[in-house]
Amino acid sequence: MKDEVHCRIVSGPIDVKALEAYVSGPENGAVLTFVGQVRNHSRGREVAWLEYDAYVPMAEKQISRIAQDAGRKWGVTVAIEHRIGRIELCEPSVAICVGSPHRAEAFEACRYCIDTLKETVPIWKKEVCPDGEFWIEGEEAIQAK
Amino acid sequence: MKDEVHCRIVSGPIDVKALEAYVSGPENGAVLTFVGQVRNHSRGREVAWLEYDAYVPMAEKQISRIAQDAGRKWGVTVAIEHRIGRIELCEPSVAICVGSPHRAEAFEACRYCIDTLKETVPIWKKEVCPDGEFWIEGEEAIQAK
Amino acid sequence: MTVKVYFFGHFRDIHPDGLIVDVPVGSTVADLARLLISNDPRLEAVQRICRAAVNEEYVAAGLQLSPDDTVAFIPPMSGGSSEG
Amino acid sequence: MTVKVYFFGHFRDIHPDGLIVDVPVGSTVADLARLLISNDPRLEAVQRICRAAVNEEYVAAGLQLSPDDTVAFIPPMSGGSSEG
Repeated sequence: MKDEVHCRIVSGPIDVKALEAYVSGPENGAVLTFVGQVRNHSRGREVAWLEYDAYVPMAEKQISRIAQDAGRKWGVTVAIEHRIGRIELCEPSVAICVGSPHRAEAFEACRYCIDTLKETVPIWKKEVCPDGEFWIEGEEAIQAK
Repeated sequence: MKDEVHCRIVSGPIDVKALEAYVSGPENGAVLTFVGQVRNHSRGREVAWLEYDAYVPMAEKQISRIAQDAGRKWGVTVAIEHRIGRIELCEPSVAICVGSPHRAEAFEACRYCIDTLKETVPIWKKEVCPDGEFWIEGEEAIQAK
Repeated sequence: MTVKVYFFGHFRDIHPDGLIVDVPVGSTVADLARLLISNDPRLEAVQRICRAAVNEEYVAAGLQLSPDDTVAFIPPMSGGSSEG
Repeated sequence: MTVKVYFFGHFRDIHPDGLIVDVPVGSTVADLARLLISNDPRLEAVQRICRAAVNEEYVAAGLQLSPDDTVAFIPPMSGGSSEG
């Protein structure tokens, strides 16, 4: 594993290949990549596109901490990017790459990173739908102004 | 999910992007990609490169069955390619892409596919090392001729 | 003393750039939230649904603020509702 | 009757293209393995470590062969030893 991690909030497209290259290395036999991308429906509503907002400095700090914790716990190398701003259908909003000598640790670490990110990193999305725009806060969808 | 799967034994580089595109779709919010690549060491031996051999028609049949089983069980779309022949360090030998509306099913299905592939699909590797060539058969490394 | 306050989610629609707020020395995060709500009822849910962060770390509502702290009210995150 | 036999792993170094083998009608997979080993002691481990496949499906060693069957002796697979 590398001691460093690569963790960024970005406002343009995520370069998944670059993240994979970051975590690849001759000692890593397994590379696992999770990509979250915008779906065309949510809770029965049609979604046209999404807009992500973040508390950027805190989000970057939190994401780096998650990646470092995973790296230490499972002996893996982690790279994470989350995109903010307008994101179209099928475009990645988040990518998590984990490189590991063995696959079991890669699966554990990657799952930990995405689950913890969704729970603790201050990023929100606004769903832009034909019938309005909605902030998604936990289980609530709140009409945006 | 798609009813079809994309499963191939290939003798050139694996086009991971094409597999990801195959399993992506506006209904799939999660795309998980496992890539197995050649490590520079194995059981304390330095590895120069690998040579993979397969019982090709049976291997393709088995891989397709694994992908179909995973697709039905978790409601996901699966694409798998395994490369045979000489593969250099850091090059992918196997790639498994799973597209799913939600991430939990993607992780379960991807893990099932790679574990089952390694147990049941007739593919073997020969490790080419500075001190000789070795077929890896289960826990045994057997000097090749 | 003053603190800088940021809002997110639908609260950011109300104060896109945050606020600078004058609070009595010794105020806690909870005191700040009550002050904000008394000045603007649209922020009522801040205290009910948000976690607080001070200087980019999550804190308990009882934390006493220091001058020039940056306070963020963090609504529940979006989780996995329209992507993975 | 004849059957086509394929070998893999280090056994393939002995017979890279497989063999066509003449076996008595009614022979099982196990009978075929014993015949192969009696003709070539280098194949001794085939019966001990390999699973058998007939016409590309795993079978039990007691399966009776049919004319023109394709039999493959499948050594343990490589698992995850030098990649993920």
